[in-house]
Amino acid sequence: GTGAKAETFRWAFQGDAQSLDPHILNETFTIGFHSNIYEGLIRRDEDLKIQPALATSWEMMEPTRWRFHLREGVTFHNGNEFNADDVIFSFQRILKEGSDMGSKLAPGTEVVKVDDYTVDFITENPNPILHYEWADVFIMDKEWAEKNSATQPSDVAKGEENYAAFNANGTGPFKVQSRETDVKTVLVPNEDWWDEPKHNLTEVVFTPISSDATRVAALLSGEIDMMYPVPVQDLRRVDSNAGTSTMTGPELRTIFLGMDQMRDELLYSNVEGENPFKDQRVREAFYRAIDINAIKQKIMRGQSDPSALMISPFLFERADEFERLAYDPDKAKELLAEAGYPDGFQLQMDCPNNRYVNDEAICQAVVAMLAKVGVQVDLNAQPKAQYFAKALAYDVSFYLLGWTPSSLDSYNVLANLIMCLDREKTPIQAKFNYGGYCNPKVDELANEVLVETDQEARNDKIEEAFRTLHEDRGYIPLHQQYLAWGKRDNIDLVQRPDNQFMLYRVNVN
Amino acid sequence: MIAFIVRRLLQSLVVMLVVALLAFSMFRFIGDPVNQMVGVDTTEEVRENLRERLGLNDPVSVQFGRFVVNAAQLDFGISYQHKKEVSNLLAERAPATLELAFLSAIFALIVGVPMGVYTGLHRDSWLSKVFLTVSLVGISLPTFLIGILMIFIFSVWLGWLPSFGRGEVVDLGFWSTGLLTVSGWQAAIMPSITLGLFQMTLIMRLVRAEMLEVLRTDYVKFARARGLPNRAVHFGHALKNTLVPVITITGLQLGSIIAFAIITETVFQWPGMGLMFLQAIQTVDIPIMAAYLILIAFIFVVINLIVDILYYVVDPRLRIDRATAAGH
Amino acid sequence: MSVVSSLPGRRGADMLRRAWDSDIAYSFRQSKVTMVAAAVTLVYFVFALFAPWIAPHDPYDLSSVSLMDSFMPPVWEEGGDPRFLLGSDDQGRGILSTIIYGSRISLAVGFASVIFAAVLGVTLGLIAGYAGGAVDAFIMRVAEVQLSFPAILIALLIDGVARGVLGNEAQGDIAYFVIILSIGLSFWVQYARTVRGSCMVEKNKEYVQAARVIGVRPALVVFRHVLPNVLGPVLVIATITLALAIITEATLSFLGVGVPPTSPSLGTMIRIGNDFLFSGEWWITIFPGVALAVLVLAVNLLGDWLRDALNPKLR
Amino acid sequence: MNETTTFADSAGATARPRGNRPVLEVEKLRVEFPTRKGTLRAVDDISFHIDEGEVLGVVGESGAGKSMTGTAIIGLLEPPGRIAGGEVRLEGERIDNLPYEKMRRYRGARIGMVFQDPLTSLNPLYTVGFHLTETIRTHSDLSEKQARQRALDLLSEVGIPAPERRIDQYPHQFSGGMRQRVVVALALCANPRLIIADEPTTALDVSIQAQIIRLLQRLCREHGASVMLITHDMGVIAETADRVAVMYAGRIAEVGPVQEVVKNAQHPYTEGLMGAIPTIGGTHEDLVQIKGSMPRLTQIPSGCAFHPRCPKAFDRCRRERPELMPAGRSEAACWLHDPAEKGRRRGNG
Amino acid sequence: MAEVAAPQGPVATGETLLSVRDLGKTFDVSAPFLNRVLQGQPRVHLTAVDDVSFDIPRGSTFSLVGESGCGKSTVARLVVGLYRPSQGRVEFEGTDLARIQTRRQMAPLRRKWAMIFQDPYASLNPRWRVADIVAEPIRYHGLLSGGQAIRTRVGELLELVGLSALDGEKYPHEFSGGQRQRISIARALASEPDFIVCDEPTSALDVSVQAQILNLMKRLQRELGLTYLFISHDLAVVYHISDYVGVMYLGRLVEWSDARLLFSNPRHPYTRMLLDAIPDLEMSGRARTPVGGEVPSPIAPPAGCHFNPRCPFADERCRSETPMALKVGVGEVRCHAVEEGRLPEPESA
Ligand SMILES: Nc1ncnc2c1ncn2[C@@H]1O[C@H](COP(=O)(O)OP(=O)(O)OP(=O)(O)O)[C@@H](O)[C@H]1O
Ligand SMILES: Nc1ncnc2c1ncn2[C@@H]1O[C@H](COP(=O)(O)OP(=O)(O)OP(=O)(O)O)[C@@H](O)[C@H]1O
Ligand SMILES: [Mg+2]
Ligand SMILES: [Mg+2]
Repeated sequence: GTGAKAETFRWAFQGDAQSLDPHILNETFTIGFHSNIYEGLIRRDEDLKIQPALATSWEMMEPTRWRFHLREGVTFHNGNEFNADDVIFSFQRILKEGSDMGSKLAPGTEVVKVDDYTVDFITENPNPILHYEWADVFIMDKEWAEKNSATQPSDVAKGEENYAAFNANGTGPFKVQSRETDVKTVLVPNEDWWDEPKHNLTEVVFTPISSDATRVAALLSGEIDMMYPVPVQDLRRVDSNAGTSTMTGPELRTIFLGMDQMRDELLYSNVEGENPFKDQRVREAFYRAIDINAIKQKIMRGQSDPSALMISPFLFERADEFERLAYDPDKAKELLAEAGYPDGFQLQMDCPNNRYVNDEAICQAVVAMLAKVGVQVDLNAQPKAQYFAKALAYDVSFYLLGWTPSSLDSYNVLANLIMCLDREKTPIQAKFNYGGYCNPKVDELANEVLVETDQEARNDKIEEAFRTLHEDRGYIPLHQQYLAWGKRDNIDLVQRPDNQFMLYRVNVN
Repeated sequence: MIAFIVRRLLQSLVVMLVVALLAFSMFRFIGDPVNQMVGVDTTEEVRENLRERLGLNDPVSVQFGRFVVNAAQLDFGISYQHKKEVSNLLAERAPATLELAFLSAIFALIVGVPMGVYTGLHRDSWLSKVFLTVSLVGISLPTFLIGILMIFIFSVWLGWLPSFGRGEVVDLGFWSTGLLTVSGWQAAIMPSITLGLFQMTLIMRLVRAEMLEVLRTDYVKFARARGLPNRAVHFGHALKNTLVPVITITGLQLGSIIAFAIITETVFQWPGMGLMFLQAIQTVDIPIMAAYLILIAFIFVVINLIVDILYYVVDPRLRIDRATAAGH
Repeated sequence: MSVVSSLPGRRGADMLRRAWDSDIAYSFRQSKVTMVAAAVTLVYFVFALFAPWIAPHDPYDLSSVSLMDSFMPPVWEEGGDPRFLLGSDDQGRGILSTIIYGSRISLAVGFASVIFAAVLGVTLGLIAGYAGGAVDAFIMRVAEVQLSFPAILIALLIDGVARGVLGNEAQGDIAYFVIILSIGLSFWVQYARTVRGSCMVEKNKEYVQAARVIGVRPALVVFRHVLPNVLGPVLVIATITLALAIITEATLSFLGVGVPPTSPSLGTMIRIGNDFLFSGEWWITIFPGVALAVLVLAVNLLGDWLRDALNPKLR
Repeated sequence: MNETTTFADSAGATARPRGNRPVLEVEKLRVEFPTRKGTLRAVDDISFHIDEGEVLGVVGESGAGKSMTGTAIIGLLEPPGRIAGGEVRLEGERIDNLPYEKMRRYRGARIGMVFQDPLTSLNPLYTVGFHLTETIRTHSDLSEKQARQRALDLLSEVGIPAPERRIDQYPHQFSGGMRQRVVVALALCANPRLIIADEPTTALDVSIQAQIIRLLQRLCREHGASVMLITHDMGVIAETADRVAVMYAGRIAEVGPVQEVVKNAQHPYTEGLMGAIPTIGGTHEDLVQIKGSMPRLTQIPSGCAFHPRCPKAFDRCRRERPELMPAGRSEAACWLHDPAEKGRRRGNG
Repeated sequence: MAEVAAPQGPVATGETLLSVRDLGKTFDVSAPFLNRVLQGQPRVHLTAVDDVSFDIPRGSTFSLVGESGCGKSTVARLVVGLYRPSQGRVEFEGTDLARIQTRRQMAPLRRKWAMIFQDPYASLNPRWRVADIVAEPIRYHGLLSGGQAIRTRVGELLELVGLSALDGEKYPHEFSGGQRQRISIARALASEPDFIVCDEPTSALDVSVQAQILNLMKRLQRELGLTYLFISHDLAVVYHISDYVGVMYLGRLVEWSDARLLFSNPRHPYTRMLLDAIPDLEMSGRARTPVGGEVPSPIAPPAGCHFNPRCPFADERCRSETPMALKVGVGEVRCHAVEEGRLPEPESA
């Protein structure tokens, strides 16, 4: 098309943003969707570098005090001025009932207004990466929220809808023009955006299409301009189709298998009186039973990078020092025999079936591979909502999970997945360590990583922590899946490895 | 007539109450509703508090009463998943489903009835055999397979029709219709055919069977013996008499159409209630399931009422024992 | 002939001949389509019953399945592997073997639910039809409630309820019972209505009154006299609902609420294969789809024929 | 409720307008049904005629082929049944091979038919008036209004009280006898030359039966129509018919003036039949009993179909099939009446 | 006329086997509750049988005649205990059936009677072998034990009714209507009853077959000393088989008497009308007075004598006062005109 005319951009994803309330759910797509409407103090560019957004600059005044200078002259979509009150309000709001963003602010952190455009954050402990995750802490308009009684992300007991869940009022490059949950959301450019728009769109129509085949068909038939994810098996098809092409690249997410190592007896297994996963040999046997290359070749069709680490090599520069244990079913059998399970045993595996690329197929393959070393696995593949409900109740024995450190830093991995699970603490320590892997040495290292400001020393500590985990076979990392976006050839866009979609960088040619 | 309608209404009320009881039991006894509302790390105290506030500690009968009263006011609570009022969700989605169901039913009728009449009248012609065979295939192919194949052929291969969604929708206040735009009609073609195919074959076979039956009756023979032209015999006498069971079955089938819409909506990403219901099942979103249950029952009851009244209109004998009519 | 028939040895042969001469057998022999349908159905049955001996592989034996064998095209296509006649699926299971095992599940679930529905429906129908009055009204009201929820919806609901009640256990063996229960529950009304109708006709027939004059107990009258005479339509419904049940199971599996993917039924296979339609691995979905359609078609054809053959009015 | 007087005059009427020209001639009519066990011959080479203004009674046991004969004449045989041979002539015009449309125009207009069951002969969804006007307008070009007037006239003619009120009622609002009157009215709508009445009274009560028979008799006389009256009630025939044809297993066993057939049966079957009918005032002795029952059409015996049951059967009966031959004042299909046979037997005896 | 010589035969000699006293049966045919409430409709009762009394002496045949719906079958069912009487009582061999409460107590009585039905096609269970059908009463009442004994007995029974013992192996559909009726009779005889209720056993049969069945029944009565309650609407059949005849009209037994007497000298105008309506095979040319009208609805029968609207002799009293049974000879008649003697004598047939 030519530049001057109205450019409508239609795109699809497999689901909808669950809500328009920016604090209600810490989920990649929802946040990514919000990031086109709302903004945080900082933002990430296409290489995930931190850029100033609603804050123009910041500095660490003391190890426990950070100062943020806010951008002046920014207005919300409804015309209200943006200022320090909104920042304080938003950071308070993420700690309230119903918010999923509470972990973005360390406990005990105080938010202090210095002046209308300056805010200080006073933390209990030093934190060199305090703001790394704040690209996802979106700033809401305090007045607007108060006026519409949306000062809290949700209050189930009240039995009322949350206004902010269906209406949005951000400072971002796009405004919500209309929205029907799960059906269609129409965005229009925010003419008063503070930044220079780098797009030529006049309207954005978003449609969730959950069926993979339908979504692909819609792209192929030209009904939509862009969509993701493209099922790996359809990449070739989309590429070979005239007028459409794919964009792929490794994602930051690491897919891995977890094992319950905290209970004395597994919840779902025929082994009584003991927990086989407490034995490092069993964990290693599992590790070695899995043919990651077969998974890459057959299930991922090459669209994955097998990983020895629980973090993407992009995010940890010394990742190449690690190597996966080789696929060795015979060794696995030996190990099992040594551990006292010469005939294997039975257990149940929990697996989401609509969360990650080919998640269910991977699990099925894992089940088949384990069968070859004598371990019989009952697969319980379920939709993500059920899966996460179950996993978060720590009601799993063996499971598949994926993790993207939202701060793009190893500490996030350590803190969420690898440190000892402590459910007594608020917030829960290592909340997503569903299997309860625990090695005090790692905890110690992680705590040091948090406050270590010297990059090299910090990396050493991280390396040691990961090494310990690796030796313990605490997790079985599988791979980093690839992003797979499909688009029409006349669309110009940038793909970020964290799978967030920046509408303000889209151009229709 | 009044007594008849009143009786029907009373029966409908009983049906609705039973369904409400089912829905309520689902609501109340499947899992702990509180668990669905709060996070895992919520303390017991907060839960108890919530329980009290939600009235979950009242006697079950009181709760049921409240449930019915609320349901009667279209208040089904808040969806666990969408955190939105279920009635609003359903209201948003209902037009899509109802339009789809309506189009499918129309399709099924205007294609099914003539085909049924034809095959009934020309029992042994080759075209009848073709119709019958095709109709059997129609019954034997699962809806989802038909949908997938249609998308494959008409959207992907030929690129004639959109593969998903409702096209452009015009908002008429409480109702959003796709029937006022070209793209809306285009989008509706494949889903309504997919959905209506099964019912169409059913109706066709029903009409055929009824025609064969009626053509055998004495009054048709007598009509022929009086020298009436074929047109009058076939359409005036035979077809009209087949209408009674056809109306009944079609009415009942409308309910099925709405239920089968779940599959069609999934395949075509049609933004209707069925799609939402399926998602609700997967996420055990009880309020939506319960409300959908009640809604479907309500639609069924209304259709039944209409069918009964139509029955009344068509058949002067006022025979109301539908059970026997629907028996074959 | 009757003299001969009293000899026990010849009696079987005699019955066979009578069966062969009967109207039903005749109309069966007249209809080629029906014979083909019966043959096809029989083949499915044999396959289902003897799957372990017939299928080239056991797709449920995961230790024999290798991921590296996945996505093999059918033998006649380039790159086909003779071990996998019809190709293999995304997990390396042979399509042919999986179809054979899948039909077994489809048929088993179909039969179990039809039997469940028939027993329930016939019993309730007989009670309603014979007792009449309030009992009848009550059962028929219940049927009406039931009718407002078509099969697929009931199945989904029960599945949803089962998920809620049983948690994720519903995925395991219980999944089969849930499916059978839900499909069965949604079909009983047809039986009940038909049987009730026939029962009300039959119970006023004079042979029933003759039994009552003798003093035979009502339960016995129903069981010995009425029941055998209402079984004709029941058989027809059973055949038709068998086809429906198979489709319903496939649909549920397609919607992802059916049997678990590790022991796939035809519907699950189609769902899995559906993802590979565009990428060219058509055999994963097309063969099971064809297998399902052919099975259902054959059963439907049988049902169709049976309906006509048992309908005296059409003779 | 004043029919009593209306019909009082019709009782006992014997004189009928008689022409010599046959209205209906049936010659060697044969009706067949192809079945799995071979072709079944429901009507086997039967010939008879009906004169102008004449009432021909057709009697016979169930399955003898009476209805098939009637249905074949009016051209309403249902497939797979078909006319396999012979001719049907209506007032000299051959009608068994007419194209459908032409024959359709004759039905109702030139041949009317009345079926057995008045309960099912009328479409329950239409009013009686609709039935009548529909038929009237099919066969004439009267306006809707005129047709309705004619319908009203017809209704009162068949003795329906208050036709103005009744005409817009539905069949289920009529009693059995009333309905049969309507059916008769419908058959007479277009003044057909021939009425085929297939057991018009069997479903009715005795008292109503008498009324309907009389009505039919009177109307046909007034309209100058001939009647083929099918029944298995010998009494009805005796009261109504001029001549009677006795059918057995698809053939006519005997045909003749009604008095003759009843009182002086020539065919052993007719004889047996007459003896089997209990009569009031007769003795309490056992009835005459023909052994066995009529054969199924698939197993018709060779020769005379009646021979296995016939007390007088002799060799020839088993071998050769007798055609109708003069016997007394009637005709009978029985070798006993073959002159040659008579001579031979006399000679033998 | 009343002083006809007392008829000889069973009446004089036999004791009373069945005695029916003031028997009544009403059915509730009200509209559903809601209709009654909303439309102010009253409860509606249909009196199917009203105040019927008669006795049947052992070894004789008592017949009930009347038009459709007059309550004949209802009487039959009351007698065999299929219905409970609304009023009055049925005494069988002196035992009041109403006193019997349990099935167990009833059982020994039940084997003493049996019933034969009208429709030979519906009265035999099509899924049972003939032998099983006939053996059902034997098995149920435990009359014989051992398969062989039962088989032998069934064979005897089948031969008794003129079938072959080997026919037991067959299914009912392999038999003709007359043969089926024989099977019904065999079943009825299986429990060696004294009393058989026959509800129109021949009305679905052809005359020649009817004659066979009637002859068979009479033979069995002679040989086994059976007592029959015989129901029919065919007066000739009734005349032929009965010792006593009762005429029913709208639930009431309007007249009953010795059979010959009733037919030669009918008292009640309805009886006369029925006799008049019978088509006359003798063709005596007798002028008959056809009675118009149809049977009124039993739900709202006319007041007084139910027959008054159709009766040429009805007067004010007939329209208001229910006539009482009047003893005439051996029988009874319910007619004011007979009581008052204002009825013209019928011309004798
Ligand atoms: N559709 C058919 N197929 C085969 N045979 C038939 C068919 N219709 C009638 N018949 C046979 O034709 C024969 C003559 O039948 P028809 O109806 O004329 O007898 P009918 O004398 O009228 O008997 P009824 O007194 O019972 O009416 C019967 O034996 C019947 O079995
Ligand atoms: N179970 C019942 N419920 C209601 N009404 C009944 C019932 N049985 C019989 N009747 C009615 O009682 C009356 C007498 O019926 P019954 O069957 O005794 O008549 P019938 O003389 O035997 O007639 P038919 O000659 O037709 O057999 C009829 O009006 C009938 O409608
Ligand atoms: Mg006939
Ligand atoms: Mg009766």
